[in-house]
Amino acid sequence: MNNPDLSTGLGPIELKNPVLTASGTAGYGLELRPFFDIAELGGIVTKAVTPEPRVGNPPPRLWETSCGLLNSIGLENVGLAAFLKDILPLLQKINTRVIVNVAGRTEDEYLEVVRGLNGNEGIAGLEINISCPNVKQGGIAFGTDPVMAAALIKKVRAATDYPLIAKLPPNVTDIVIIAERVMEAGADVVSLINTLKGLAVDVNTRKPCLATITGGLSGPAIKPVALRMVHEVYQALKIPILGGGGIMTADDALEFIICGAGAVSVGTAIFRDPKAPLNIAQGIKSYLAKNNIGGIRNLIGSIDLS
Amino acid sequence: MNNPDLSTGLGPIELKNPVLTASGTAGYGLELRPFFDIAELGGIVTKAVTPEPRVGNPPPRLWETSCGLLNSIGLENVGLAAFLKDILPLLQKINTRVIVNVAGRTEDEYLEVVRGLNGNEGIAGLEINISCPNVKQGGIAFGTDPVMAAALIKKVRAATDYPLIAKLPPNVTDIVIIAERVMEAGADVVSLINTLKGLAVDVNTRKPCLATITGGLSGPAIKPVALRMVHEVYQALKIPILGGGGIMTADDALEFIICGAGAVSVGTAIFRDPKAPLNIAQGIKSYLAKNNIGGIRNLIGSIDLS
Amino acid sequence: MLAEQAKILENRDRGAGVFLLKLGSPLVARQARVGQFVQLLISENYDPLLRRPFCFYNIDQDNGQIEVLYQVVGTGTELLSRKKAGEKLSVFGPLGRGFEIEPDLESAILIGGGIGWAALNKIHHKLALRDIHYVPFFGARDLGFYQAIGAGEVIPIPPGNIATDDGSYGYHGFITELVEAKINEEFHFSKPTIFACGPNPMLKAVQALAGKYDLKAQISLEARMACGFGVCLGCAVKKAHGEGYFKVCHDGPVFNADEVELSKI
Amino acid sequence: MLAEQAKILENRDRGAGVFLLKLGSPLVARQARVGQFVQLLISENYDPLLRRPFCFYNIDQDNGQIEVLYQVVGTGTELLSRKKAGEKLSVFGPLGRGFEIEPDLESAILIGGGIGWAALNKIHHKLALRDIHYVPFFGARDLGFYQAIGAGEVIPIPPGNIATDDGSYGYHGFITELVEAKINEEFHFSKPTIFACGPNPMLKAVQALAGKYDLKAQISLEARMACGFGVCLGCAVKKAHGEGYFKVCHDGPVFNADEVELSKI
Ligand SMILES: Cc1cc2nc3c(=O)[nH]c(=O)nc-3n(C[C@H](O)[C@H](O)[C@H](O)COP(=O)(O)OP(=O)(O)OC[C@H]3O[C@@H](n4cnc5c(N)ncnc54)[C@H](O)[C@@H]3O)c2cc1C
Ligand SMILES: Cc1cc2nc3c(=O)[nH]c(=O)nc-3n(C[C@H](O)[C@H](O)[C@H](O)COP(=O)(O)OP(=O)(O)OC[C@H]3O[C@@H](n4cnc5c(N)ncnc54)[C@H](O)[C@@H]3O)c2cc1C
Ligand SMILES: Cc1cc2nc3c(=O)[nH]c(=O)nc-3n(C[C@H](O)[C@H](O)[C@H](O)COP(=O)(O)O)c2cc1C
Ligand SMILES: Cc1cc2nc3c(=O)[nH]c(=O)nc-3n(C[C@H](O)[C@H](O)[C@H](O)COP(=O)(O)O)c2cc1C
Ligand code: FES
Ligand code: FES
Repeated sequence: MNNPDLSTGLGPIELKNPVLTASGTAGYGLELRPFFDIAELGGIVTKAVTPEPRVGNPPPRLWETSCGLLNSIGLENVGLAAFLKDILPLLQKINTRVIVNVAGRTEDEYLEVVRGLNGNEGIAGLEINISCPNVKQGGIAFGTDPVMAAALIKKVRAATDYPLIAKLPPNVTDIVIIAERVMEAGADVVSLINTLKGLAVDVNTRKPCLATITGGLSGPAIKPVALRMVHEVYQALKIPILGGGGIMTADDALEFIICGAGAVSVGTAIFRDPKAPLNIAQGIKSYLAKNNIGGIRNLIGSIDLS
Repeated sequence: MNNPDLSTGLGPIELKNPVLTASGTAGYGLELRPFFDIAELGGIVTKAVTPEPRVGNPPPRLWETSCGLLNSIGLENVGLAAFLKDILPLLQKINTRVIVNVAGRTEDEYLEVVRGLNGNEGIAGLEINISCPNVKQGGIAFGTDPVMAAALIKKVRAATDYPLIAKLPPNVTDIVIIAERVMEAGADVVSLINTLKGLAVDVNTRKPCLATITGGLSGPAIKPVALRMVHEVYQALKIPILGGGGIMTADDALEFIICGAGAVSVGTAIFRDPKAPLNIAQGIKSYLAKNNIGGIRNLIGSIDLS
Repeated sequence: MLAEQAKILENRDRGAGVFLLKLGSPLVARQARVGQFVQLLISENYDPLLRRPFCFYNIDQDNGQIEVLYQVVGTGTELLSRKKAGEKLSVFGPLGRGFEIEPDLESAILIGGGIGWAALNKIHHKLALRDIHYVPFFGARDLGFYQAIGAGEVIPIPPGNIATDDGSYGYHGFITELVEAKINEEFHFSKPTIFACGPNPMLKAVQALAGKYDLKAQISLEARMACGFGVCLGCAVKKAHGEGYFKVCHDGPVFNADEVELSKI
Repeated sequence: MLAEQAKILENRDRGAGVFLLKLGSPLVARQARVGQFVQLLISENYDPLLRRPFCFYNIDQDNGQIEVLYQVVGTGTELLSRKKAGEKLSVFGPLGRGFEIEPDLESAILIGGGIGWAALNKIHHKLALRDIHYVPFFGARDLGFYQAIGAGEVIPIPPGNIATDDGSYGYHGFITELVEAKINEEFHFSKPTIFACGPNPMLKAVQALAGKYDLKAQISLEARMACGFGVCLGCAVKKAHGEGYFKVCHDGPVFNADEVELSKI
């Protein structure tokens, strides 16, 4: 198979290949241009956008753990107005899918961002971040309670025609129920997983290593948990899934796709190597060619449970 | 401080030092005798004991992940009768605390083990494993539902006078509620955390890497999550906690103690180095001496949140 | 069974991804027996997290040295291959139950497949020097790998007893086919004991052979391991008789062929 | 800003836990400027997971080489110290905003604290050759560390401008105390620009000095970093004026002393 078909889809969103950047790990995507042509990616998921600009959390915001990274950025971003004025026009010129990550402290804040984004060209979908562990109000509360999560998604659904990706929190007892509820409420896709809530302590000062005490754990450490959740949700619901969490290599991405992800998001890997998303896309292509698999769609959810 | 006081306690259980072996990672403790005098440890938590012998899960049972280990042993053990006859007599001769890990498929199975253990010398407490992710029935279901967890602990409490440690599952939305309920139901201590539920896939065969598909993730990868849960439970409830998950060094153990653990359990580290629990106990002593801290009790929950 | 900081004396690239590691590890060497293994701690950090098991390719008790012949297959062996003489390595061992060579052994067949030869090398040397009917066999994927393993280097293996998967050297096909032919030709008067180590499909064929000709066979197994000394219960292999599982690290790695069920490991 | 597989030309132990790493990295060297930094990928596995930031101790554009002077403080630097000449290392850079040496600079003070000298070494060489009133200062914990850093090796620093925490060499006390004395003595007619790099408490003292004597000061900061190129928003340092945070990797690491709030970093 010389030219396997990398194209894939996440519900209504068509993608030229299954590799996206994860929200908050590649800025607005534009920052990767010095390293490669970002039109080579399936898409870009932007840093979270909130109604007003946010300065984010006090430092320290980062702590490295074994094969993992704890972060507590606190949704620092330029705000809706600046996103529309300064950033979206640049993204519109690039031939790749742009998915805007939306966050807020209250339902109204989510809705304000969604309405502000409405009617703009060049937005392939919205990723509704109901799972950020680093914001005091809102954020995680919406995601961990299936009822609240569904209520929010329902309102967002009513407010926009963009395809909706609900980004769920992994810090829950039953990810399947939440996934089911947000799909019933009108989401087209679920995004799994956001960071695991974690903590580290400096034993010399006895202080937490992050100013906000706890933070979100990403990187290879969390991959087994992320894969398990993608697998559980796919087996139970067979819905479109944007999978991610600890993807560093093409093989990692393939694990997610085999478990049922229609596309994958690459985050922390970018910090080791800004070209990681491109290398992963190319690696997936080689795998398909080597194994004589016609296209990525043949692989999605093809786990052999016999 | 030349001779800091390492003695500590977990509710009613007095310990000469805060380092225990984690259940299922040191057999019945006896297996460590070739490497050091296990009377040097705070205690031994045995492999799970079930009413009847169990052969465990089919292989493969192990898979290594980034800084982590997925296992699916399936509570293989010799069963209650053989434990009482062959193993407990040997443990009774050793001058350290023996905590018996108890598991079952049903409430009745737990109670059968607990009753069978009653009245025996040399048992310092029971660790009720309501969190094993590798057993189809029972196990995890008891742990993730606060009501079921409490009901089980209540019955166990009524059936025995041994101090009770409830070992909770980390795969939950709110660990504090479960901890609170099991304490109300009569537990003396909570043990945090058991393994995170995870999955890995072989991209060449597209099969799960474990025969049981999912397994339990242990090792340094999970330490930030474990610390976060110990911290949450301690801050909310100030109850006795046996902390663990990814402890490899004395500093790791100290992080748990500073977050509120009265003692720690060391598991996966033993696979790299059978002497790890001893080295950790000695490292804690050096830390206390170096920092001029009188004893381990001064450190428990001493995290500086200012 | 103990852990010792060994000194790397040599870590030689033998080609085809095979390396020969020589370690100064006097305490382990003193206790080591043929067919047992060691667990090497390859990284001081936690990726890879676990030790990696390797059997004794050679044991030199007089000089306190052990040798490991290994093939680079993944992260751990790749890292190991980059270590240099002079560096230290934590060796944990000797572990498990090795080969049993009975004093009254009359005849023997050795069957090594690929890197599995590592487990047999020392036995090959021992048996070749004994006054018994002894025939070694070796199979590999190709000539290059055969040379890298060096199975017949010190004490030759008859060229007719060598098979390669691609026919680039010796017989073109499975080594067990060659063995069966030889059993039919040569072993009319004695029942040889088989000693075998190699990939699982080969060991299954050995089981079948041993069954068919009613021969004793000792086979050395591999399994994913965590602890290597029987506490994690991870390295399970199904018992052929009765319920339950052996632990490869503790009950093996060498088993009698009829003790274990190799369909799933 | 690019990633390049560099070749380790030398990784020399200078004592006191300090090492000098020389890399063949022509593409990075070509773009590098004083005060910028690189991110080194120390492990091919994921522990440590992130690259580690180091500034340019030396830049040799003609020979396509860069040098990094580093101190072993943890896992990453410990691993780095064990790398040997001939091995490869992924270098990502040059990153950030370096020092600005204005063409009409009249007088300058250099203040290096400990390993922070690494960021200043190249500027020391440049300024010493210019026809301006230029005074370098260096503080370290003790004589051994002073020697390991080699601050005054190629172009000497007056012994009176050196301080150690334990008094084992030069002035016994903080380097900024020496600086203040010199400002009072020597700089009556010109306002020197300060260039400084060192531990946070030292930089705070430099901020205070610069404020008190109304001097321009460029200070090079450190922060925990993940990406090093502005996408993770992790390396925040509070803005002195207005709300919000600069990113040390992108807006710095060199800042004007009055731009940033160092109380928390
Ligand atoms: C008792 C015993 C003795 C052994 N003796 C030798 C020896 O003398 N020489 C030698 O080269 N190898 C030997 N092995 C195999 C060796 O341990 C593995 O090749 C090694 O652990 C792979 O590590 P890695 O990190 O490079 O591979 P990984 O990256 O962990 O895996 C790469 C591939 O190797 C397979 N693999 C990894 N570990 C094992 C294992 N323990 N058993 C079976 N397959 C595995 C994986 O499934 C995967 O396909 C032995 C194994 C055992 C159990
Ligand atoms: C822009 C910049 C330039 C630097 N230039 C140099 C240099 O030229 N020479 C040099 O020796 N060091 C330099 N550093 C510091 C160097 O990056 C750290 O010492 C190194 O990352 C530590 O890695 P480690 O794995 O050994 O330590 P770890 O095990 O990660 O940590 C050990 C200790 O070092 C501290 N530490 C770790 N990383 C940083 C960091 N990025 N900033 C501040 N403290 C840290 C930790 O808090 C901890 O106390 C620079 C840092 C930055 C941000
Ligand atoms: C520094 C950092 C910032 C992040 N910011 C966001 C964010 O703004 N919105 C969001 O939905 N997820 C955010 N995430 C989560 C990532 O998008 C991703 O879900 C998570 O990191 C797991 O993937 P990874 O292991 O590949 O990084 C952030 C992650 C990191 C590490
Ligand atoms: C191989 C293995 C077997 C285990 N068996 C049990 C068990 O029987 N009962 C139990 O409560 N926990 C069991 N555990 C969980 C450990 O006791 C411990 O809670 C967990 O591994 C986290 O600690 P660690 O990271 O130090 O290993 C097992 C863990 C491993 C790795
Ligand atoms: S590897 Fe742990 S029991 Fe065999
Ligand atoms: S390190 Fe990522 S923004 Fe500075």
